[in-house]
Amino acid sequence: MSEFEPKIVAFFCNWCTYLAADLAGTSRMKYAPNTRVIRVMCSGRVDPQFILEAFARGADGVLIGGCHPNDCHYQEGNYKALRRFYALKEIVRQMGIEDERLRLEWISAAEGERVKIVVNDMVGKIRALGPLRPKPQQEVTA
Amino acid sequence: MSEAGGPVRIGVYVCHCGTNIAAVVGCGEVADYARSLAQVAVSREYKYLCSEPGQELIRQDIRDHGLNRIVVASCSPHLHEHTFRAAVEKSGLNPFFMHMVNIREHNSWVHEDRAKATAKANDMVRAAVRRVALQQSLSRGRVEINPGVLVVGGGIAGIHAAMTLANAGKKVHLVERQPSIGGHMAMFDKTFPTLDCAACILTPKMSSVKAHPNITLWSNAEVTGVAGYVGNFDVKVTRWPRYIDEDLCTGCLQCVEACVYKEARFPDGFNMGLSKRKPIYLPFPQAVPQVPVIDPETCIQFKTGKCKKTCVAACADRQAIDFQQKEKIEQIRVGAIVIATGFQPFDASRVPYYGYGVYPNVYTSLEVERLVNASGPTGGDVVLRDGRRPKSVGVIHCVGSRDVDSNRWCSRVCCMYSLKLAHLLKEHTDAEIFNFYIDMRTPGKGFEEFYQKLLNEGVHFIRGRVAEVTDWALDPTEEDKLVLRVEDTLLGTVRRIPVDMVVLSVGLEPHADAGEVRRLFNISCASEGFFLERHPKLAPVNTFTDGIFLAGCCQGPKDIPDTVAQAGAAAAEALALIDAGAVETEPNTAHVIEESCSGCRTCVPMCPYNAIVFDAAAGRARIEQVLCKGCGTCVAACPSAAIGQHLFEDAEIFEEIEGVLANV
Amino acid sequence: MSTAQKPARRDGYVYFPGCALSANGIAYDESLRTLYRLLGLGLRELEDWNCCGATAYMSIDEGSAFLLSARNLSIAHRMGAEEVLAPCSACYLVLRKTQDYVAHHPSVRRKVTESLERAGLGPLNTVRVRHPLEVLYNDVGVARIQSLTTRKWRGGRIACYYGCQVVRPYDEVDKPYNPMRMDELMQAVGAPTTDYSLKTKCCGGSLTGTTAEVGLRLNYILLKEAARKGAQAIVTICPLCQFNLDVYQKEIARQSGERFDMPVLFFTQVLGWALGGEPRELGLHRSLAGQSLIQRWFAAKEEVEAYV
Amino acid sequence: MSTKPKVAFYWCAACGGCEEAVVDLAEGILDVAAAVDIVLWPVAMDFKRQDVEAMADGSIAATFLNGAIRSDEQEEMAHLLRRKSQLMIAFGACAQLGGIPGLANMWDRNSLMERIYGGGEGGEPRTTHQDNGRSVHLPLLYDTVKTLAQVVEVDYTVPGCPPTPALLNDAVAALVAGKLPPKGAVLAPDRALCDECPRKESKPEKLSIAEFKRPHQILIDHEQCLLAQGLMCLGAATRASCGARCIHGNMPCTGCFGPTSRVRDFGAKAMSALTSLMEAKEDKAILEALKSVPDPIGTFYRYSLPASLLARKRMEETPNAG
Repeated sequence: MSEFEPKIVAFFCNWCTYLAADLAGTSRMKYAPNTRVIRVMCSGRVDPQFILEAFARGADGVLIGGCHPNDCHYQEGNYKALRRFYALKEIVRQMGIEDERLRLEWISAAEGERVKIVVNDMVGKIRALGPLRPKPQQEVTA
Repeated sequence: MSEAGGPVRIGVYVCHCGTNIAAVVGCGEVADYARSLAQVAVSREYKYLCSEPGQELIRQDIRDHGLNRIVVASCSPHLHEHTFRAAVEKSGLNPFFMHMVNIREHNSWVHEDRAKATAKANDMVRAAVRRVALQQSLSRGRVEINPGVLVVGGGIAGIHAAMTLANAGKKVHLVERQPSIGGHMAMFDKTFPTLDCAACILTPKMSSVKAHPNITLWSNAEVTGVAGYVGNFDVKVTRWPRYIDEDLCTGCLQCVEACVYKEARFPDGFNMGLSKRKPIYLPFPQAVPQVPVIDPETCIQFKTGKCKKTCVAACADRQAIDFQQKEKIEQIRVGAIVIATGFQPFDASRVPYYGYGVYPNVYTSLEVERLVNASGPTGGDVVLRDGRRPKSVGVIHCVGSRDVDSNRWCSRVCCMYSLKLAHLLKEHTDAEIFNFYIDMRTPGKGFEEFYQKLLNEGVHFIRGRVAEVTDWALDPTEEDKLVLRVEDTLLGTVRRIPVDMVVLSVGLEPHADAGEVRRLFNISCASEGFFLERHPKLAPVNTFTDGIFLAGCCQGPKDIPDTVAQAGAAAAEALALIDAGAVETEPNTAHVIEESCSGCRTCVPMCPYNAIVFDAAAGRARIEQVLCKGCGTCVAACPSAAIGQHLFEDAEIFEEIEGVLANV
Repeated sequence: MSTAQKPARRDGYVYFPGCALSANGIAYDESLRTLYRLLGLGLRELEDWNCCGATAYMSIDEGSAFLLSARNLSIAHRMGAEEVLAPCSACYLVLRKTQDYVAHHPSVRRKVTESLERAGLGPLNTVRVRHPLEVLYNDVGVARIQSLTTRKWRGGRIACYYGCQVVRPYDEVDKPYNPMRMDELMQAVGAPTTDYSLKTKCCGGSLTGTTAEVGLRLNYILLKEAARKGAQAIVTICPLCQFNLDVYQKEIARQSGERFDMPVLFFTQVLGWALGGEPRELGLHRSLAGQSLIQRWFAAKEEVEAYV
Repeated sequence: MSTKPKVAFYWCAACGGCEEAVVDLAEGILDVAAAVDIVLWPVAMDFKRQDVEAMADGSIAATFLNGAIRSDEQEEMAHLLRRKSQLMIAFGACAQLGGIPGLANMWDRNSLMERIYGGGEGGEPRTTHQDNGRSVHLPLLYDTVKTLAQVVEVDYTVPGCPPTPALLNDAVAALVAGKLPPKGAVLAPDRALCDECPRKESKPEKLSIAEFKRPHQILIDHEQCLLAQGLMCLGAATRASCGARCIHGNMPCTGCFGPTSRVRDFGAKAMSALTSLMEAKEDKAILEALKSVPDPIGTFYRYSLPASLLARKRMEETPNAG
């Protein structure tokens, strides 16, 4: 069997982290091909439902990327993202999903290297954890 | 514009970008895969979709196949979203029926495994196909542009931008932090490679700024608040007190003459501390405005309140001196902003092994600019701090540049100004001059020729990074000298060169407070801290914030010709914006779905722009479309999902999520 | 930082003398112990210590050098120490380096941990490697040393010499360029110091034994520049530097015709004397060069009572 | 034979409160009885499963089924009633969202059995029992509690824990009059509770919450918006039409009427709204403030865990067959 390839859904804000990922590209940095980036205007747009939907649909990890504190293109959207993130983190933990699978990173437009580091690190950690749903759950049911 | 009724027919276009994408992503496979997806009517690959034939291909398909949704898998939407929207629009389809998939920056350029990269592209295209099917016809907003422009920084970049705009008939506010405009260029003696005198070419421009009817000059002032958006920036400028009324002062300088301090005794910042000034002083003879300034740190009246105030007496009935002056807040509205805040020279004491601040005869290049300047502290006589005249000088290049321990970047101007200083020092002192360089970088008009000229003048060039400047002497020839220890990489030997004077050619770096300025204007910085342009090639003076442009060294180190050219470009961009009269805005605003709104007001405090108002009579929230900037924070916060965001509707994002995961 | 009083370590500092302080550099050992006594600080010698793994070993077989070093650190941990004191610059550097490599390089960590396990020893954990200069500067503080000074300095101007190893690549003992902590301590007990641009240059070290002419030249440069800058003595923090600068002065005089006869002392000797230690318990009699000056400067009978 | 529409009431995993809601119609029950023929109502009248099986498929006009589905027997009955009914109506929070029993999805069958029966004599219940040569089958408890819609197709939903008698009345009236909305609808207004909250006016426009309070921790003002008092009131996320009963009782809304139609995950949306309003900005301060929500699942998913996107706590390993 081939090695488990985690699938990570990433929500990157348009102004910082998406641009950082663009920069990683123009700088030809190489990183793991496991993320699927969904562009939103601000990390504040990331509805916790999106994250749960991703987990429910089979994502092994979810990464949110936003501008650094004080640097939000929309002033404070990232703070709202941060509050929701911590609350959701607790919900996700209660639901038996490991911490490493949900991650929030502040990555500025200049930090292409950080995209590479974060993605590789996250892929490594999730690879070690294994799939979120190893196989279709065998439950006691009809 | 087509509202695209009827069944969804999607066209998918996969770009090779030459080999940029095709070398890693199997574009044909992606196109084949896309063809198998529901609602996809046409799927093609093409070598350069952004080219005119590429765009025409899409337009032709829209006509021939009745396509009403388009997916373009190519580069970053930051690069070509507007290109493909325009292409789609030209064919009569609403431009917002197009969605881009980034398979270059986010895929082919960062991955190597062809199978995995292709699988990723398939996932992303599938998500886009599902998303685009839900996309709706939208129209752009229109914002009127206020014709005024704010120029921040009064160095050569700001001066040139302000003059260009003012000459085109625009009202300009020029804000400078220092008491005089002129910036670093005003401190230079000659300019390379033509050796024309910096003051001669700069000071007439400075005077023109002051005299121009379209320019309001506020020196000793800072921008302390920026609100609003392209076309309508509300800017707060704080004008710090200079304790002399600019309108009443005639610039006679009798107050300076009359100061109770008969001798100047405080370090003169303009001369890098190499000379002294009084507590009341004119920054430099050609300062604009020609109005002195009082330094409350050193003025006896401010320190004790018991000065004889001979300055006030000297000013007599003009009464321009005002010890009670307070800062003044000015509030202006402008349509565009040019940021030209410049650079700061690298602090040479951060390289301890070069002995700056330890050995008095180690100078920075900017100090030497003043030293060789006829209007400098010594009247152009090169006298060392210990009173001697140097018989030998070592010029060390790349101090605080190309160095992993300080700044990694090349500061671009140091090779040339080091050559210039070598020339000037030789001219002034006839000393033996040694230039220590890593590489000689002379890629400008007349630059290499200037280098050749220096070689012919007998200036020594030693290729090697100086290890240290020290005062320990091995033999009598080194006594009382500064010794430069260096590996001469052309000779392949370690040398000790004793000299009387060392010049450190310091690099250029962002201002220490560049981060705060960046936040103030809501623009981005590159990793080294210089302000980030929207695109290095295609939008080099634009920022990611519409209506804000960059000029000069705040964007990166550059010489005077490049700075002036960039300032002209920034002014032209600002002019183009203003003369358009109005600008179209992205339709990515949030909107309340009224029948679902319970009036809970969760959204109201989410908005930093006060775009959301609670309509008490209706009991519902309402979003002012012109104020909304489209972050979507309120959308995520709305507990009844009663707020949508154009282009980023919940349903569209859910489709994307499900799309990327559909093969899990 | 310098005045911050950390709580006294319950059992004192665990002290790793290494080979130098047990032989050629015994004056360093003697003066350190005396100084610690005078400061009321405990000092426990590391049990069953072995070679630190420095110099030749590290150059030839890094892996084995780490093991030697790690064994010492592991024993220190077993003794309940959070810190281990290494006065010799070579010991300090190799212990510090081992700790760093074990922390940051999984392959080194694996090898070291396995070997320690085979030897029935536990891991290194976080035993912190410290040098007396930095301990005196940070834990005791300049102000406290000044306040404990009981003798007025009767000696001449000195050049503080730090050597090449303690300040790099780690800058925990002092800054790599122009270190000043020893200067500050010397000034605190009244000894005037000179600007000395060669503070961290090579002393000639082990070259003196192999390529003598290079080693002696480096040695000569240090002595000459110190004299040129008006220093009458060199004070150092490294037993290898002290030995090297002290014992070859005659040979240098023979070759260069320049006679220095300059005392080369340990900083602990000067501090110990200032705080009231006796010349013999500070090992001052062991120096070879400059004995006449040493006997004049450190004459106990001229002791001034209660210098305050 | 009566021509009145035939109606069935059935209960699965529920507390009985929904049955009470029917009883709470009081004399109104007579109107219902006059309008429809009640052909199945185990809580009030004696029916056997065979009676239902004997009915023709589709002969029941509407079945109001309350309770979640968590055993094979419940699932069989849901399927059986679905077959016999023209309309299947999920009645109440448990049928709609999983309800309070749905919180069992934080465990699995084994851990529940172990918790309840573990160590006791006789061990856990078995699904078959032999006695006197006869075999008795007991229902099999599932690992996961499900909503009705996760088991059979549901035509309409009446929300609430329990639904108000008014909602039931309206539903029956609409049924009798044949004036039902499009299939799939929740038979209640599609707006959140704030819309009908008597304290709506007192809610500040720009709310900022330092930390959440629990009802026993403060003296609750009777007039002011409960959220503004720091109470975790989920009214902004919860469908209206309960008449703000809890608010009238000076208690915060806990969300039993479930989400409005555009929301996919009640708890996530409620959490998103309330945490967005928090004051804290720094990581540490946020974490500190969130300590005032000790049990996020129990708070935000009290009635809706099985209907949520994640539906249940992740099952560590494959459990034993029951």
